[in-house]
Amino acid sequence: MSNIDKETARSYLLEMSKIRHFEEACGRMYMQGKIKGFLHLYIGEEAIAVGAISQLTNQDYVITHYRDHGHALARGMDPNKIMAELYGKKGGSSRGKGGSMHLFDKKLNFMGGYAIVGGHLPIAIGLGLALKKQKKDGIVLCFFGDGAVNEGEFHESMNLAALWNLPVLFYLENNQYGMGTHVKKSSAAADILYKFADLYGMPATRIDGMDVLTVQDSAKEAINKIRTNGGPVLIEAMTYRFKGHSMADPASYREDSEVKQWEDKDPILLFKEYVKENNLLTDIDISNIENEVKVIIQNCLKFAENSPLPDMSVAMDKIYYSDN
Amino acid sequence: MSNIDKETARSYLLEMSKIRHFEEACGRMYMQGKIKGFLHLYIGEEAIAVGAISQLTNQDYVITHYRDHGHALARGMDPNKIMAELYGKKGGSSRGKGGSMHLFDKKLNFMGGYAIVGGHLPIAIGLGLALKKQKKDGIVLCFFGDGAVNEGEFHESMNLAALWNLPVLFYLENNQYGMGTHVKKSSAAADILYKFADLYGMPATRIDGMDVLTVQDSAKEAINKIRTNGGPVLIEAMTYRFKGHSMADPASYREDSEVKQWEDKDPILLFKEYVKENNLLTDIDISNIENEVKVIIQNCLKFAENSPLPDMSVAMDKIYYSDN
Amino acid sequence: MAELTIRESLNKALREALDNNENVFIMGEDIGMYGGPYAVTKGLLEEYGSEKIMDTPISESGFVGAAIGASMAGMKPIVEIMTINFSLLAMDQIVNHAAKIHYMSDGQLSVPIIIRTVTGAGGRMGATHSQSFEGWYASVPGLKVVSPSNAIDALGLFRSAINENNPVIFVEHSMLYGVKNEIPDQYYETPIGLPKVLEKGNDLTLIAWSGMIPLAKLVSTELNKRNINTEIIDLRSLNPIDFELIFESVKKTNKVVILDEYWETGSFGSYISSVIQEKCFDYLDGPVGVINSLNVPMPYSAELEDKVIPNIDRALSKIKELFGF
Amino acid sequence: MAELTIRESLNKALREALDNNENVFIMGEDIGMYGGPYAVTKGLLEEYGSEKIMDTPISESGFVGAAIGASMAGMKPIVEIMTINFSLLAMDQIVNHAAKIHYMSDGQLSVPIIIRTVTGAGGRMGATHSQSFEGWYASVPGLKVVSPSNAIDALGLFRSAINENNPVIFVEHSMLYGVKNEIPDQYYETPIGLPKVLEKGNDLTLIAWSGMIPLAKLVSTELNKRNINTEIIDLRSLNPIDFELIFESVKKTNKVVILDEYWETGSFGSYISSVIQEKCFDYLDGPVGVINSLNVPMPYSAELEDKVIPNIDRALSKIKELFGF
Ligand SMILES: Cc1ncc(C[n+]2csc(CCOP(=O)(O)OP(=O)(O)O)c2C)c(N)n1
Ligand SMILES: Cc1ncc(C[n+]2csc(CCOP(=O)(O)OP(=O)(O)O)c2C)c(N)n1
Ligand SMILES: [Mg+2]
Ligand SMILES: [Mg+2]
Repeated sequence: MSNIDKETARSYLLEMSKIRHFEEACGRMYMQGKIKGFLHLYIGEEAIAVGAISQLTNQDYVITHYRDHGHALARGMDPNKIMAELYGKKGGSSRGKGGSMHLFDKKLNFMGGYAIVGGHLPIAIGLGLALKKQKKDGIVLCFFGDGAVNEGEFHESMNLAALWNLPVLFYLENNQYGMGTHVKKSSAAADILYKFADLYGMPATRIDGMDVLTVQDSAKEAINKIRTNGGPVLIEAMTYRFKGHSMADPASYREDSEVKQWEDKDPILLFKEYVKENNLLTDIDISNIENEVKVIIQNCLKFAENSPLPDMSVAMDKIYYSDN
Repeated sequence: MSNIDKETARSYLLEMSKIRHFEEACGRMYMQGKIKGFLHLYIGEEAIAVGAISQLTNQDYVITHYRDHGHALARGMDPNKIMAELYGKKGGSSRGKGGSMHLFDKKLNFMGGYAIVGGHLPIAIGLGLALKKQKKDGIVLCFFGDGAVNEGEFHESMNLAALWNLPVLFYLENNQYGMGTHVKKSSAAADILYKFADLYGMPATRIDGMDVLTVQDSAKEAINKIRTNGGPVLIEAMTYRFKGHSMADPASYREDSEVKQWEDKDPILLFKEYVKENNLLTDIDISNIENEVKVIIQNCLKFAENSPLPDMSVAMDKIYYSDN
Repeated sequence: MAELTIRESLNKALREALDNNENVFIMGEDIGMYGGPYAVTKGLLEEYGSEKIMDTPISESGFVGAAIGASMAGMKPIVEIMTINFSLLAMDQIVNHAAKIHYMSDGQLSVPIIIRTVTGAGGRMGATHSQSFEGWYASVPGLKVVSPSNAIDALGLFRSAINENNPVIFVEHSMLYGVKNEIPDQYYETPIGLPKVLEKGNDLTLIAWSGMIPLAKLVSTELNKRNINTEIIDLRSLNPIDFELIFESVKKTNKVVILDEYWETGSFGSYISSVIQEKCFDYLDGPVGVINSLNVPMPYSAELEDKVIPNIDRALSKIKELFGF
Repeated sequence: MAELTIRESLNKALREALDNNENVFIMGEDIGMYGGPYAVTKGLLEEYGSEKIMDTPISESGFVGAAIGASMAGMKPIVEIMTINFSLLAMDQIVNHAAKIHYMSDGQLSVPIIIRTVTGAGGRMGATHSQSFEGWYASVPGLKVVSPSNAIDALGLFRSAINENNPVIFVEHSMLYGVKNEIPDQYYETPIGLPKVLEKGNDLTLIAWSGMIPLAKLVSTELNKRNINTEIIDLRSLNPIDFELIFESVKKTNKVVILDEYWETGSFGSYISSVIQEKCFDYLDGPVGVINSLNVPMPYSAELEDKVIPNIDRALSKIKELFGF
C-alpha cells in the first residue's frame, strides 16, 4: 500500500467525516420532515467515494446513481447547495427541482445522480465516447451498485465500452444488497461479479472498499490503465451500507450480527487508527477535523433553512433549453 | 460422432431438404408479390433446426426468432399452413394475422417466432419456469442469433435461468451477422460468445452448425444435462446464412469469397456425401426424398394459392381471449 | 364488514388468489424478504414460501417476460413492477409481446398475467419517480388496464383480473394505499370496464380515476357549497371502458370536466374528452374540460410539486372559466 | 431547384450536419456497412468514415444512452433507432433521461441529440413492426417531436432540429421515403412547432401529419368532387404545436376531422380534438372527428392491414356521418 502524506491523510479523513456527518444530518432532517421523498444514505461506504474520486483530475467526469451525496461531496460539491436541494429550496443545486437522487454540478464535471437502476451506465459510456471523439485526456468514473448488474443496460454498456475502447472506469459498489435482496439471490454470478469484465477483455479487480487507501491505490492503477490504453476497466469494491436502503427501510432482512461485523470495519474508524499508528495525524488533528466538519454541517443546515422556497417560475424554467 | 440408422438419415435429409426447398419457394413467391413484408430465409442453417429439434420430445417447448420457418418445419408444423400464412390467407396458421415472423403451433409446443431481437428470451425462460413449477419433465429449446447477444434481455435471461435453475437450452445460431453487422463489430466478446455462460456456472459449448450430426450429438448431450440437473445450458452453433438478411437485403457487406467458402460447407451437400459414404442412403433414396419434398412444396403452394382471404371478422377476432 | 385499506385489500386479494389457484405465483423486486416496497405483499413470503413468492433481480424486462412465458405455459403469474416509471424497461415485453401473442397466434396462446404496478406523483419523488403512464398501456389493444381508487374496487377488480385470461395491468396509486373502506363480507367482483358513479348530481359531471378521485371529491364539496351538484364518475378501468354510463351522465348534466394526473399534452383524459364531445356534442353546454399536471418533469420540491399536480385551485378556476360556477 | 425524395432530402440533411459541425456524428444499427435499413444513410460511411458513421450493436438502450451522454459532453449525436417499435427498448433512456436531465439539473446540462426513427404501418410488417408511438413521445415534456410528410419539410425540420439544444425525436414514416418534392436551392429552415396549411378550403378542416397526409389529400380530392372545399393542415411537429393556425382554420370552416394512424383509444389525434373542442367550442358545427387505426394489433395480411389503417372509405363515411357531406 502506498504511503500517504499528512495532507492527504487530513483530506481523506475530512472528506469521509464530512460525508458521514452530512448523511447523519440528512437522516435527522428527514425525520423532522425537512427532507422529503426518497433519501438514500451513503454511511459505511465513504471510503469508496473519497478514495476513488481523489484520483481524478478536473477534466474527468463523475456520474452515479441515486445514492449520490457521498460522490457529490467527494467531488467537491458545495454542501450548502446540496442540503438546500434536499430541503427543496431555491438555494439548492437545482433550485429544488432535482432532489436527493439528482444532484448535478457541471462546473465540477459531476454529471449527476440518476434514479433508474442501471440507467446511467449507457450515459456514462456516452461521456466516454465524447472524450474519445474530442481527443481529450479525461476519463469517466461511473458508480453503480450490485443490483444494477442485473439490468440489461449494464451488459449493453460493458460491451459498448469495450467494443469502442472507451475511457470508462466502471465502479461497482458491492454493498451486497439491492434494497432487501442479497446479491446471492439476484445474481448467479454473485461471487465473481467483477468477472463480467473478463469476457470483453476488460481488466477488472475486486477490492476491499472499506479501506480508503486500498481504494485509492486500485483507482490510481485503474485510471492509469485507462489513460494509457484508452479502454475501460472495472473495479468491484466490497462494502456495506450501515443504514437501510432508504429512510423508509428498517432493513429487517439482515441480521444484526452481519451489520455489526461490517460496522467493525467502519472505514472512518479504520482510517483514524491508521493515521494515528502511522503518525500522520494526532488526536488533536483529528478533533480539529471533526470540528471543521461540524461547522460545515451546521452551516449547510442553516443555509438550507434560510434559503427561500422556489416559486412557480422556477418550476416552469429549464424544461427546454432556450438561448435567452 | 454417433452412428445413425437409415431411418434417421432419411429423416434428417428429408427435413433439411424440405426447409431448403420451402425457403427457395418462399423467395420466388416473394419476388412474385405473393408473400409480402419481411421474409428472412433460413437457407444454409438447416442442420441446426433439424439436428437440435430432432432431440426433443413432444412435451418440450420450442421458441425462436423471426427467422422461424426452419424451426417450425423441423418441429413438424404443416407446410400448407405456414405457406398460407405467408400468403396472408385464411388457411394460414394464424389465419394471416401473424405472418412470416410469427408462426405458432400450440399443439406442437411450438411457441412461436418473435420479431423483436432478444425479446423472446425472457419468454423462453418463463416457459422453463412453468415447467419447473409444474414439475414437468420438459425443456425449452430457445433459438436466437449472434445479434441478440448484444441486447440486455439476453443477459437478464441468462442470469435468471441460471439463478432459478431453469430447464432452458439457449441455442445461439451464430451466423456471424446481425443484418449487415459482423459479430466482431457488434460484440467485444465475438470470439467467445458461448463463454457468457461461464460466469453463471452454465455449461456451454461451441459447435459446427453445418454438420447435422454434430448438432444432433451436442443437442442430445445438452438436453441430457438439462433433464438431469434441471439447469440451463448454452450451445453456440457456427453457421452462415447463404442469402441476405431478408429479401430486402442484397448483402453487399460481405465478400463473395466468404459466401463461397461457407457454401462449400452446405449442410445438405455435406450430409448427402456422408450418407452415401456410410451406405445409409443410395442415390435413389436421395432422389426419392427430393421428389417427396417437391410434392410437399407444390402442395403447400397450391394450398396457399387456393386458400381464401381472411375477412374483417378474422381481423377483429382474438384481440382478447374470450370464453365463447 | 371489515374495514380495510387499499394496501390490506390487495394483500387479501393476493392471498385469495394464491389459495384458490395452485397456478398462481407472485414475482417482483423486493416483494418477499423486504416485505414489498409498498408493503402490499407483506407476510406472504413467510406464509406461502419462496416458490410462490419470488423475489427477482432488478431485471424488469427479464422477469416480466418470464411471467409472460410462464403464463403461456399454463401458470397464472402476478408480477409486480415496483413503479410504473420502471415499467419503461419492460415496455417491449408488455407492448410487443404480452399484448400481441394471443392475436398473432390467432388465439392459440394466451397471456393470463396480472402486472401490478404503482403510478402517480405526490410523494416528492422527483421527475423520474412521479409519472403516470397507465394511459399509454390503456391505449394498446390486447391489454386491459384497471386502476382502483378505493379498497372495495381494489379487491373487486383484482378478483376480476384473476379470472381474466388476458394480460391485465393493475395500476395502484402510491398516495392511496392508506385509503380505508368497509369491505362487504360476501364475495363480489368489480367488473373490468364498468365505471362507477361515486356521487350523484345534476349540474356537472366530474370524471376521474385513481389518484384524482380525492381531488374530485374535494372539488365536489367545494361546488356543493355553491349549490352546484356534481356527479363524480370513477372510471376504475381505462381499457375497456363502458362509455354508456358516462354519456348518460353527460346528457343529464351537460357539463363535463375530466381530472387526469398525466401531463396536459396527449393525456388519456383528453381521449375521454374527445369521445364525449363526439358522442354527446348536442348535449354539451360548453366544452369538455380536462385538468392535468402541468407540462413539466415533476420537480422534487413539495412547494412546486403540489402546484404541478392538478389541485383544487386549478380545478375550481378551470371550472369557473368553462362554466362560470 | 432539385427534386428529391424524402430519403434523399434526409441524406442531404445528414451530410449538411456532418459538414457544418464537427461535433456531429451518427450512430445506429446498420447505418453504415449495410447502407441503412431504409437507405437514408447510404454512402455516408464511405464518405465520412467510421468515426462519424458508427454502426452499433443491437443494444437500443445502450447506444441511445451513449448518444445522450455524448451530447451532455458537447457532442451533437444523431442516433437512429431502426423503427419506433424498437424504441420501446430505449424508452427508459428517452423518457427518464433525455427528457429530464436538462430540467433536473436546472439547466446545467442539456441533451442536444436527434433521435431519428421510423414509424407507421402499411408495409405488411405485422403486429410488432407497424406501430406509431410518436404521440407518446410528443406527450413527454422535455422532448420535441417532429414528423415530416414531404421532402421539403424533412430537410427544413432536420435543419431546425440540428440547431436545437434539446432532444428531438425525428419521426419518419416508412411509407413516405419515396415521396418527391422540389427542394428550394436557397437555405431554409422549417420551424419546429409550426403546422402548415397544405390546401386551402372553407368547408372542412382536415388535420393530419406524416403517413396520414396522402390520405388527407385523397379525402380532399374526393370531397372536392362534391364541391366541398377542404383545408388540409399538416401538423409537421407534435411537440410543440402552435395551435393558433389550427384555431383560425376551425373558426373559418367550423368542421374538423383529424386523421391519426395510431389506435383509436388514447390517440394523439384525440388530444388535438380535445384542445380544439375546448378552444373553438362556439365555432363548431358538429363534433370534432378523429379517424384512427382500428383497436387491433396490426394483422400481417395485406387484405386486413389496409382495412385496419385509416383509409378513404372509412374517412369518407365518418365525414358523412358527422357532417352529411
Ligand atoms: C429500473 C429500476 N428498478 C427498480 C428501482 C427501485 N430501486 C431503487 S434502488 C434499488 C436497489 C439498487 O441496488 P444497488 O444497485 O445494489 O444499489 P444500492 O442501493 O445498494 O447502493 C431498487 C430496486 C429503480 N429505481 N429503478
Ligand atoms: C429490438 C430490435 N432491434 C432491431 C431489430 C431489427 N433487426 C431484425 S433482425 C436483426 C438482426 C438480428 O441478427 P441475429 O440476432 O444475428 O439473427 P439473424 O438474423 O442473423 O438470424 C435486426 C437488427 C429488431 N427486429 N428488433
Ligand atoms: Mg447494493
Ligand atoms: Mg446472426
